[in-house]
Amino acid sequence: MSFSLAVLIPLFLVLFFNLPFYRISGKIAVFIASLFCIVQAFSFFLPVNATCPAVQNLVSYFMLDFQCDGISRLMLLTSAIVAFASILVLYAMEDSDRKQFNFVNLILLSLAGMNGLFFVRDIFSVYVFIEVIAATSYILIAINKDKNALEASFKYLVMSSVATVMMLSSIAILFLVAGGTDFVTVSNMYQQYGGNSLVTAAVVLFIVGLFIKGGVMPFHGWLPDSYLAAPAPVSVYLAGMVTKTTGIYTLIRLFYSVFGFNTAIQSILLIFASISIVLGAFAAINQNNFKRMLAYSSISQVGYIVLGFGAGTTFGVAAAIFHLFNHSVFKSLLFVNSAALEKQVNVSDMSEMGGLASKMPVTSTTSVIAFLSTAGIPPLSGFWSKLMIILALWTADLKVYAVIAILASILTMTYFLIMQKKVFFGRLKEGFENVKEAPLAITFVSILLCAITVVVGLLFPFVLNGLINSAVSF
Amino acid sequence: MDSIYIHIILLALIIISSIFAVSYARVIRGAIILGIVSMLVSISLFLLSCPLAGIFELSVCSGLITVIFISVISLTLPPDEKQRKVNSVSMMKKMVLLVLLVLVCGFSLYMLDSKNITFVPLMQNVQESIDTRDNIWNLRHVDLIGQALILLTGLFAVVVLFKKDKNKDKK
Amino acid sequence: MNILLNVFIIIPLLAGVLLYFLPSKYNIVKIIMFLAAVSVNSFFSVFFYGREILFNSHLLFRLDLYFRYYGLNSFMMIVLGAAALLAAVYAVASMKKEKNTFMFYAFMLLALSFANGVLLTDNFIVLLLFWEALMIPMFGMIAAGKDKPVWTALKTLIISSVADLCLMFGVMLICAVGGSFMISQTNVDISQPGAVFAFIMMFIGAAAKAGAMPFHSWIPDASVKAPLPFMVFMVTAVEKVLSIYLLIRIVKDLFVIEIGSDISIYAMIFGVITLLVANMFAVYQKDFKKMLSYASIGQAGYMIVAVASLSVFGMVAALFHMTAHIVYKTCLFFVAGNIEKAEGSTEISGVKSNLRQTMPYTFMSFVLAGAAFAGVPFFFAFFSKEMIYASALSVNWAFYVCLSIGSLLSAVAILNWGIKLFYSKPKEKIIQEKEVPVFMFIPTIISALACLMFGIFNKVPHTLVSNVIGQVENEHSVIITVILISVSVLVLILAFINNVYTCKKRNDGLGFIAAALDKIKIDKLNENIKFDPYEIFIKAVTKFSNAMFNIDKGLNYFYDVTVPGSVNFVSESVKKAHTGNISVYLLWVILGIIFIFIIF
Amino acid sequence: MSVENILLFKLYIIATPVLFLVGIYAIMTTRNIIATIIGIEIMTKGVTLLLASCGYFNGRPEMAQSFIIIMIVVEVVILTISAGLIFNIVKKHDSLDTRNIRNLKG
Repeated sequence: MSFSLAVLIPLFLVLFFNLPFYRISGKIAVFIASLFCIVQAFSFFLPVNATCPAVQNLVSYFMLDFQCDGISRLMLLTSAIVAFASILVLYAMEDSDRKQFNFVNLILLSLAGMNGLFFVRDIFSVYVFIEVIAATSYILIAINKDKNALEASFKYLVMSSVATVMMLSSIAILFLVAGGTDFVTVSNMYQQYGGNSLVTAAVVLFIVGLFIKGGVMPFHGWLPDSYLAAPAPVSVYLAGMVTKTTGIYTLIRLFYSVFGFNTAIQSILLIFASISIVLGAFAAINQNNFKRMLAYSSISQVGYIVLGFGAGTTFGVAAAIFHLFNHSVFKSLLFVNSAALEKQVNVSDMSEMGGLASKMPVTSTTSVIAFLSTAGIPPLSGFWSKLMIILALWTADLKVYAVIAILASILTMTYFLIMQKKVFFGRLKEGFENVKEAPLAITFVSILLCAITVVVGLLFPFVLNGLINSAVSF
Repeated sequence: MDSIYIHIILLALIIISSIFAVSYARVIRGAIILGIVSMLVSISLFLLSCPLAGIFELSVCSGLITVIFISVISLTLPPDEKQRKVNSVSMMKKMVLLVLLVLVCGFSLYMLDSKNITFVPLMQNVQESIDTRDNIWNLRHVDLIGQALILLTGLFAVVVLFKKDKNKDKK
Repeated sequence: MNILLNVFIIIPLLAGVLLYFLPSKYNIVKIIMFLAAVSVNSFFSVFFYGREILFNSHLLFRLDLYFRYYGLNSFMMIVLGAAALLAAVYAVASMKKEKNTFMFYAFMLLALSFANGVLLTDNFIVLLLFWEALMIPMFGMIAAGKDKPVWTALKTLIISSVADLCLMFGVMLICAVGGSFMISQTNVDISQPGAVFAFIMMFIGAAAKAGAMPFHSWIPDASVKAPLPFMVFMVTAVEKVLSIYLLIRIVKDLFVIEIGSDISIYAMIFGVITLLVANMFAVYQKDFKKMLSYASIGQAGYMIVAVASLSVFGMVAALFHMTAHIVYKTCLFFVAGNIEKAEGSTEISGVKSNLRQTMPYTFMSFVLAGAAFAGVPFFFAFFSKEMIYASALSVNWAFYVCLSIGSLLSAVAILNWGIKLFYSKPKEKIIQEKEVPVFMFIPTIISALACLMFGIFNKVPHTLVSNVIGQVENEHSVIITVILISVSVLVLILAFINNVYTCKKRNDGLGFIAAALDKIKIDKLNENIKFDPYEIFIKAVTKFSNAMFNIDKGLNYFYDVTVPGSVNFVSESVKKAHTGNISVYLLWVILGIIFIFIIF
Repeated sequence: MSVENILLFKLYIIATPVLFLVGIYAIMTTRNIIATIIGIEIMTKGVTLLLASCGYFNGRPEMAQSFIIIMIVVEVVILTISAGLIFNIVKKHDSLDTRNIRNLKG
């Protein structure tokens, strides 16, 4: 799936949807968009450069076919899965046709931005595509225009514009010193002038900007509010993909292919990662709002990814990528379940819910599997990626951080067990007698995502050399 | 060509006017001063031999953005007297801000010199000057697509945010 | 022929087990079987006398017990067999009516078989096996007492297990130093590194079995509560035989120690302390049986002193004294049993009728045994005591003085009890007491006569013992023997005067001896529990367990309260930190940047 | 590079953080939502200046120009979105005060 296909097709789709004289209905738009996601997902399994010649010359003008390496292909797959999940949840949750239509267009635009980000080879274009994704997610959060959503979106906007300013200034300094902005020139320059304090200041600013976008602990102010206030399908999409791509993927892409690793930057990554793991887990324990608790848990899991990546070795990068993939899958699964709860019980405060396992069997089982894999219980995929992260840290003899990672998974287990007890097990609250299982679309998505976690967990050896070796050969 | 003083003056002007833009109680005055700041920036752009960027800055930033600001302010009802008094930041505090900023400038200047940052030898071999226009079109295809995407999102933003909900939903 | 050696262990074991499990309607059969087993055992011990056999039998559950039958343990087994026979006859007669008599018989047989096992074996581990196994019948026999005195049994068990622990430790060390597990092959020189410690440990273990000082406190309790045959068979016969046998083996072939070395001095001091303290307590006892038990502890002290003198002469003296002690102690216990049967209790105040007239034969046997016990010449123990005095004198005169004081005290005690029991004026009117039943009476008379016979013809036991241990010509010059004899006679006369003198002044017949002892306030020391090592041990254990319980409570508190509390506190504070307004979040961003620059 | 060029360069390098600080200060202390937007605008002004100076000093002004043009386009869109958000916030709370966008706590 070349660059042009991945980005241009959604762009043309959006244009097609909004043709002036013929306005397509929401349902069909949703169907086409989900079709595109499936195509993109399966494109992962196609060989890299199988593009049919017909399309080739049509878009040859824009043919900027970069040889996309493994990491981007893996990210394509994850973004397709999460987008598909959010579109289906949208189909189940939203009923007004106009809103559905707007929603699908914005999702497609954001998907186009994301695919662009995965293929781009130039730090300025990285900025541009990050802005595209950010802009779309501002609107997506505020699509329902209720009080909380507006507030959350505004906070996200202010915080990420601060981040953008930082990133831009660092790009400017890098451009000043390197003379050009594509990865190759910048990496040559970095080899040569790495030591210069101005250049390191620029790199640090870039890292801080990405931390703000990615929601690493001290810079995460906006994340819990926006996950909480966003409408259900948006929170699935946001938690699943946006923070990870804009924040963590760009960090990995830059440090993997542009700047190498030196101990100073590595120590920053490790320190902030462990802070966010521990404090994120602690914050999640006493939450009584289901989505906010999930937000804090995703902050701590992002910390795990950065920790894995901070180990510095290629094995560490592979572990980080694998955990990123796993986390997107089971976090969006958890948010899909929260969406189901919201639709059926429309109460998001955990203390009011209780004993829903009897009424909503599928949702409760899938959420059990999801949080087991988050906590890292053996047969499931989360365990393997956490194991790889800890191994990477151990081999890079950063033993202290490995120990922190292991202990924190106990905290993860605590807050998920608390959630499970409050929401699903225990006595059925009086108001929920006639609660039915979530609609088919949502249950189908949760089953699909749960199947992915279990399959990836069980077939780990194949997954290891198939999926991850292609991304990062270690 | 032109001596260094013009730059220094312009920079000083920009910084001072931006401080004023921030600290005015009545936002309308702030918006106007912001327009002035963007004009000053476009002048300095001209000086730094980026004419096209200057034009863009002048027309879009000082023009369009100020217009948007004014429209937003007029759309929302102006804060009444009592509220203005409440959030009017006294001039004195602004002065404190100014002094603070000057201090920060001095400190950072000093820091830059003292740490004798080994200045990166600026690229001497000046490439043959490609004209910006074909530069954008030939070299920056990718960014153009990015721009297209962002413009579409802007379009949808306006559609979603500014359109009145016909059917006032129950919330 | 060698297979027959297993008889000593298998027959009593089988009989005991059968006896216990046979239903109660075959009582008579059971009694006959009991007596038969004991008599077979003593017959074989005589039958085998004089043979030298080395034999490894796999009979008992494929366990290879290395038997070594030679002079020393043959003599020991004969003595043991005889004592067992007497005790069995007496037991059958006296315990007919009590509830768990057959349990008692079974345990008695078990004890006999295990004791034989200890004597026969040549392997340290098997020795320890039987030595420890003895505790089961001991516990059983005490518990079979009238009102099931389980606490006394438990006390016995704890004390003897502590003693056996020392023995085990000693055995472990000696095997390590000596290099082999066979008793006959180990011959460790005391100068080797671990040897001294091993010697001390084994010496304590063996001496404790006989009731040496710190481990003695269970014997007086048991004497009151346990059935009488237990005291006769177990305490006087088995315990003394086994401990003296082991002591002699330690001193003779396990360790090579020169005569005058300081270790033997310490051992002898150890023996003397036991001797003096036990005899002092004996003087003050209110119960006849308690007095007898303290006296037997005192006699154990004598034997320990004799063995500790390390000379062959001393060993012969110890063995000779042991046999004498068994005979007259059995007879005294039988007398106590008869009185208890007749009077109901052997308390000093409980004696109602004038026993001289009512129980003439018991009185006569008491006189014979008492004389032997006190060391009157021409009685059994006199000759052995003289030998012990000689061996003690050969080492150091101070020991001889202590020994004589000890015998003075014991003489006083026995005379005092003699007067109280048989010559005191009855308070109530005379109740016609008929003599005890015949079967109980026969063993007392036999043992009393034995005291007399062996006393007169003391050459017979002397030759028996010396050819077992090793010929020793009496190198002590005539003068010394004359002095020894005169001193002991003097001691007896002194005791007699004391008793006669006090008859008028104090009615308890202790006279100036009592006055001397009062100054040291011995009786208060003995009566209160505080002094008893067992009580101290138990108190320490309870204190320790309380401390542990508190620590555990503290830990629980930590897990249940502090950990969840702190976790909640942290999460609450983190939650509160999110105030929701942008400026706070931006503040964090700036702080983060500053932190990074600090790190850099 | 002439001496005064380096001095000028240093000036521009410092101008951006100063403007950044002014912007941050504005966002943090203001009571009025629209002032936050103005703060953001000032920060972007600072960055444009930095971009232009980098282009000027490393001899590739035309590349800098393209960066600035694209950046302005992006900024405009972000600004319209923020204006729309503010418009709706004010409609909901009908007051420009920043205190009423603080109620998502915990």
